[in-house]
Amino acid sequence: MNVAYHAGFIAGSFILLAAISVPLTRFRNGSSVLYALAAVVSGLAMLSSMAALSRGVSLQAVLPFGLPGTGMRLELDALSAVFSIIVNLAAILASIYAVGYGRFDPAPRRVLPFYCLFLLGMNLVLIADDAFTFLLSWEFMSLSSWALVVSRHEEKENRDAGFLYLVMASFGTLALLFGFGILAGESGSYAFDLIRERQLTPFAASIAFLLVLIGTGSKAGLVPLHVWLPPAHAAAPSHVSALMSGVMTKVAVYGFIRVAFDLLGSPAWWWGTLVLVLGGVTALLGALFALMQDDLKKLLAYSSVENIGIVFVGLGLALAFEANGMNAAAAIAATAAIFHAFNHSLFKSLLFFGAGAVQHATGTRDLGQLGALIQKMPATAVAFLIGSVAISSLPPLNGFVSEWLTLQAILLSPELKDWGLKFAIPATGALLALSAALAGAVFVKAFGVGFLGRARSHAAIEAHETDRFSLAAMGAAAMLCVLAGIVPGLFVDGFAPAVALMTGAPMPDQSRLPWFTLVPMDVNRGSYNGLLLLLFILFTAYGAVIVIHQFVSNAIRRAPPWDCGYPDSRPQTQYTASSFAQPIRRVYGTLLLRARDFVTMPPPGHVRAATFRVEMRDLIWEKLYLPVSGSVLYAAEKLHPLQFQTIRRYLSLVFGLLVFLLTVLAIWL
Amino acid sequence: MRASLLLYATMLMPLAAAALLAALPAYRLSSLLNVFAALMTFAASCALLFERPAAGVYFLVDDLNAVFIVLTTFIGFTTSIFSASYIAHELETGKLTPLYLRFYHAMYQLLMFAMNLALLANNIGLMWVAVELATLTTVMMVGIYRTHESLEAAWKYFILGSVGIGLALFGTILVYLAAQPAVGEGLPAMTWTVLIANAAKFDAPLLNIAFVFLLLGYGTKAGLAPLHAWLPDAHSEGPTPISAVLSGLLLNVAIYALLRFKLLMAGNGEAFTPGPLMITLGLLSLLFAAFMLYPRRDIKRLFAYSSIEHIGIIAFAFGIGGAVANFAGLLHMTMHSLTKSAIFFTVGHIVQAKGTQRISGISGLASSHPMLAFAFALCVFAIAGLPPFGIFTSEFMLVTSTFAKNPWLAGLLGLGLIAGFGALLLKLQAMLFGEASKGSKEPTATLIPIFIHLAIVLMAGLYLPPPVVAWFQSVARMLG
Amino acid sequence: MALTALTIQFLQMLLVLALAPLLTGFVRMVKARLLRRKGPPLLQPYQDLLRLLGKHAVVAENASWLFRVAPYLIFGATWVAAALVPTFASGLIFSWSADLIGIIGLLATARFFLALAGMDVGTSFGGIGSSREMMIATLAEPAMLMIVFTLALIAGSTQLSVIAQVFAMDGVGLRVSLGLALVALILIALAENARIPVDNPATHLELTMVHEAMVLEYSGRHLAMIDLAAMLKLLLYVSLIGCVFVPWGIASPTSGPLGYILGLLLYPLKLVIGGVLLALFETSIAKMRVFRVPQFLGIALMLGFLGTLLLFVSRSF
Amino acid sequence: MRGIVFDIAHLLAGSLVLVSLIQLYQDRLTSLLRVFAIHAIVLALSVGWQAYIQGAPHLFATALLALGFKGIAIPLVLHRIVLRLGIHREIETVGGIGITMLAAVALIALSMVVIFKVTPGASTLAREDLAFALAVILIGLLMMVTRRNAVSQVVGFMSLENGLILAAAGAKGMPLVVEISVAFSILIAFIVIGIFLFRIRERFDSVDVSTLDRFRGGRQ
Repeated sequence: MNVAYHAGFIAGSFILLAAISVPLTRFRNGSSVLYALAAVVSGLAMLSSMAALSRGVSLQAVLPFGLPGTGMRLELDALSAVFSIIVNLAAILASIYAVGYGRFDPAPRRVLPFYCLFLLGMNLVLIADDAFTFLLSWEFMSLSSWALVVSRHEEKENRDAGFLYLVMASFGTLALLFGFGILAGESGSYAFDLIRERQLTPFAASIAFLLVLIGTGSKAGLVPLHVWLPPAHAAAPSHVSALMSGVMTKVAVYGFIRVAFDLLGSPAWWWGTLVLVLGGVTALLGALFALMQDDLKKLLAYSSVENIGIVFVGLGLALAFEANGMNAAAAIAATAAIFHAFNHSLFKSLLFFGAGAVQHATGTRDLGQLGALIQKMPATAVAFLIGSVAISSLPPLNGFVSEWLTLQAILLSPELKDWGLKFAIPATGALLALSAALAGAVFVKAFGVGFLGRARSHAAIEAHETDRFSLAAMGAAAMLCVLAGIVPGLFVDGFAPAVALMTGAPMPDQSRLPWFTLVPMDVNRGSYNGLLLLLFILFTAYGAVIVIHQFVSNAIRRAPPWDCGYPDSRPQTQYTASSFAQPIRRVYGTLLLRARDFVTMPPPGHVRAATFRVEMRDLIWEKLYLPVSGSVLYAAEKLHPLQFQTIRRYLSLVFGLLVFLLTVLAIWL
Repeated sequence: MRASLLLYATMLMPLAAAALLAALPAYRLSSLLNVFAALMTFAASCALLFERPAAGVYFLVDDLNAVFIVLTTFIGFTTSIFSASYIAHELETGKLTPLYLRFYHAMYQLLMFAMNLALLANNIGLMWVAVELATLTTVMMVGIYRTHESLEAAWKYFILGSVGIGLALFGTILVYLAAQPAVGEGLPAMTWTVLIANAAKFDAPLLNIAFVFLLLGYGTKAGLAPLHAWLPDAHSEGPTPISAVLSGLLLNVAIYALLRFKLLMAGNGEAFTPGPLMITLGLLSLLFAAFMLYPRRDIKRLFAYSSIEHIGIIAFAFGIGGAVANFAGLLHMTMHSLTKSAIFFTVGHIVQAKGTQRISGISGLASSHPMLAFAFALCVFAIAGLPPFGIFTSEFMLVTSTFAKNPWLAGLLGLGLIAGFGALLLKLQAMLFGEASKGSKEPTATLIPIFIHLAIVLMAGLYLPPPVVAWFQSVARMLG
Repeated sequence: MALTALTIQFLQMLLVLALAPLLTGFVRMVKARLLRRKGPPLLQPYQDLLRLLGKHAVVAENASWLFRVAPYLIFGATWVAAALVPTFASGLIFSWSADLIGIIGLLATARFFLALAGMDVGTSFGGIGSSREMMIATLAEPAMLMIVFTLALIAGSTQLSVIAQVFAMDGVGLRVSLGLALVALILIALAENARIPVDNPATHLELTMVHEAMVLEYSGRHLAMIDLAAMLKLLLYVSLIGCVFVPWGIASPTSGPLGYILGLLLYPLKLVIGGVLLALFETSIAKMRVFRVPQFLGIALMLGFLGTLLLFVSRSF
Repeated sequence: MRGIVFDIAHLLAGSLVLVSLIQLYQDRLTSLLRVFAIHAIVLALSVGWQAYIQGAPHLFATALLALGFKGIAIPLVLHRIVLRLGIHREIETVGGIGITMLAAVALIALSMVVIFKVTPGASTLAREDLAFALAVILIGLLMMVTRRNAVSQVVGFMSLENGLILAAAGAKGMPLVVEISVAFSILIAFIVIGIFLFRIRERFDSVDVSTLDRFRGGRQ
């Protein structure tokens, strides 16, 4: 099969769907039909990618579109195929979810066409084989997702999010344009094949690498280019948030891998260090910011920042290993990165689905308004719980496996010779562990405040379970999370061709090991078996239940909560989202967030209410973005009076320029 | 013979139509006639592509101007369609009287004539006359509403334009003087084909001085900063179809003239290279306009500044030179013309629908006029260089090739692009979103021309037909 | 061979379950004696557990299913983790299913559910406990991981059995890194097991409590499960310290029956020593404010990090 | 013979620059208009002389146009306008007249330096004549940017244009010179008596450009 068919099918179907979507919304179930069709198209695209991956060939095609002279080049190699599977799998889930969820959309015509185009854009990025097609699809993806972010434009918050998003996306694209400018050279050899053949000087290659890191990092949400991500992801409809957070960031990761590992050739030693440190910082800050959020979707979005950090740590390790010729270790690190990208696409989609269901059921995503949803939305709660466990990197689910692989890769790194790495890697390991622990806290907070406890608002009391399609999508995602956690070997083998393409050597074959054990190098170095752990835990826990209930007691008595003898029936006395975060805020926040608590207590005897206020400052926003936007506006303000000059002044400009040029002529030429 | 007939048709048809329209009192008929004449001119110019007359003493059709003549007549045609439905509304609201409408239509065709003449002229003097004529007709039209603002804009345009004309004339005379010893007196020393062929023999210092004057003269017409001052006001105060033509066509004509003279400079080995000068002015225009976009409060003036920005990019591209950048420059000119005129069409609709040109008075378009909002958003994204539109292609080529050659210049270019994009997006969102402002009249005018332009721009972003590519490439080679 | 290994694995599982309350009881006893009190009998924890198991479970009206499932899950995860730490023999047959990182992960899973359970009823004390527990975890887990790094880099493996063997057989010698790791591990063990000075296992109704606040609403068999899990955890940490830092006497798969018997004899001894040291430490120090805890754990983190860094750096020579 | 022919041409061109300087010196509108008339007459003489020595009779048309239109008609019309508007008293300048004069001298020097780069003998018109024309143009522009009054700006523009005509007429055998001069005359006619002035007078009390400027950017 030719990749042109693959591309043609995807492009044709999604464009067709986008075209019929607007008239289709006139019908009662029009949007459901459309989402179902989108799921089918994504499914076929995934199958096609799987077929290409299993056959182990890379398909190429040159279409007579695109840039004159270069053409639209497409290639579906193992790396593309793996990411195509990640993208389309999440797209299937999101579409199924939206079959149900999309019905409640107040303005489906602002979502549907762009949803199809967004999926198309992401798919095209993955199979682009020349710089033009790549950037065209890349920016198209940004544009279509922008339309989705602002689909609920009545709220100013969403508009602002959309603005920041698209400006940052364009900034990233500009960096990529520069980067590809170096890669393609003056003559404009934009085809990836030609780029691979070009021999860049180390300096040029490093500049290109940095630019591409900025370009793809801004899309992926690497600190400090992440500021757009939380508001944008929170603003979009939930199935789109799931795709943006779960998948679009992976497309960015793909872009980075494609350039850094494939196009640029052998890496310089410090590339890995830089990526590693950035990844570690991103993971830490992402988790910390996530913990400070009271908005469920923003919390999830910041958690995406964290996970992207983990992925980049893996990629940085892989680069460092590769630069030192340790291909086997590089393979482990790269596998960890891809695996984590895959895992994150699953559980982040799942969690956003859950958040969407909650938002629809209660009309809010403010954790302070939720509570006790586990009673009203039991199925959603189970799915959300599984997602929470998975994303907190807890065994035996999938998040732990990729984190574990990353740590295993870190443990191979003392062999590296570079001094920078010797300091950077242990530090990154600590940051990684810190962020994993913080992620645990984040999701105890999200699930504990949102789903447990007592309902904090009327809306939460009135909540109801979501529809079947949404549940099906969440269920499927949850199952996949469990599956990837207990049989990781299968997935690692699946990623092997892509890893081989990145690092020159895949991880050892895992399929022959008993009980689906995961052994990255040698069984004596370290191994992991999620299946057995799950079985053991279930066995012991269930055994305990059986034994106790059988032989001792199974009686239950319901009573009011004890609460150490101070029960208070008002739900307001519960721990809130921000009070949950308070200890951690006090530990880390004072330094990193400049968090300060302000408490005013009325003097004894007064009945005035006490007030409490938390002030947090985003230093990155203040030190990096505000100066930029401020100086742009300052320049604009300073130039503004030029609009109001008299004709004479304008003539003076002309006159001055003329005299200046004549003087130049007189003196120099 | 047929070919030269077509050539004359391209120019005389608008002239004849202008005379007829000046005499015709029935305005409905005259707007139809306007459309018809524009269509016929377009047809004739298309035919010119296939039957190209040999270069004469006065007229010339070659690769370079063939692009522009077709583009000009095409946009002239689509604008006339837009104008037909737009101007009727102006009459209803009493902004124009039938008498002025007659004048307007005549002037419109006269402008078409002038631009075609400027593009087809094989004579630097003739070209100069034509550009002057085009300027004067647009001055008339800018002032047609006779409000304080429009009169002021027209006056400003007129004065600055006249000075520009004067400077261009001096440059033209100097070119003649430089050529005269080499090719003899009289017409040959003003004929493009002769000039280009003998450029090497000309006196270089004289050419240098000439180019400075030409750059300033025609640069004023093109709206390069700091010679741009007339442009924003003229765009914002005149009737919208005229803004479309000004931005889409007249600026191109000026750039075309500059390109011709650049060719001449390139032909002479000793004359200075105009590249750096054009790059400097281009970057200046780009950066200046990009920042000026932020405080804009008038929608038409906003896009006028955007035109300055793009003219800057075009000048930059041609200044960089080389196969890739020249190609990008040509593509950018074409795409900018199509897109910017489409934008002004949409802006015309929006202003009619919302009854104001103030950006703050326009909000919630996406709710009140979804189709219009959609077209508007597409147009703005196209002009901002987002894919899959043609400007993305040209900016892609320009930015990548420049960065490989000269990263600092590309960095400045990128700064201008991103700053301009931010401003446009800010304003776009302000107008599209939020609560719909009052006054949701349905615009009467047709959206078809907008979508025709967008379709072409979209197609160019994805697929440039091989003949067009070959054509652009040969021109790019010609430009060096 | 496989049968022996399987037997040993099961023996180990039962052993830890059986010894866990005893260790807790022993520590309590020693503490009481140090305070010149008589204290409860050594086997009191067993009696407590049995009594709790027999009682009705009183569950708050608004508690969800998670509240009732969590104790068993916590117990299961902790038990599995404890069973994977070599106590008297290192050739555990299932040790490859989770290495040291996996064990930390399992404990984290248990903690996750405990924290959720603390928030389920929606009382203010539950929230306090959960949020503080997670705060402590954010420091303890990275520190623990740093210790793992140190051990794994020295032994060339994250497999606890392998680490124990390497440390027992080869002359690893005295290393600065190991010393740092030991101190860090002890600090973490104190924090993780809710011991003084981080938390007080013997009190309720104290504004600084952490662990007890989370389990305040539990009663009956649920409380028994959670208490047992806590005891297992204490045993786990003591065993861990024992198997890594005093690995002598742990039977390896190659050693004969004699080796196993030796291991079985030495293991309780290690527990006793550990217990006495813990009791001594606890009685000699005061409980600290909750917001001093981060500093306490920060020291552990720094020590662990320093140990790892030293290893990374020394590799180049 | 040839020597005297060219000397006369130089003399006329040089006196045009001189008149330009005198123009710049004027501080009253009426006297400015008078000097401008002289400027146009000198131009007409110069163009006529060129027509004679080049044997190009069509240039006589240009010379007549300059004489009749710019030398007589325009000054008269402007004079009437100035009187009617009552603005004949004085000219508001930017900066002092002395400084302006200094700038004008500098411009003349600049013109000389620039033009002397041109290869001698490259054109039939002597380089000096070209330099004079350039100087007249630059001084015209200078006048436009240093005068606040519309009438004097127009005068500045017209003297700029005179410089152009001088250069064009000096370019031997250049076609379209007459057409160009006619076109310019139309342009000036537009400026002076064209619809704009009428409209401006309809709507504004004076032709001071700054009055126009008051409305600039009203709508941004």
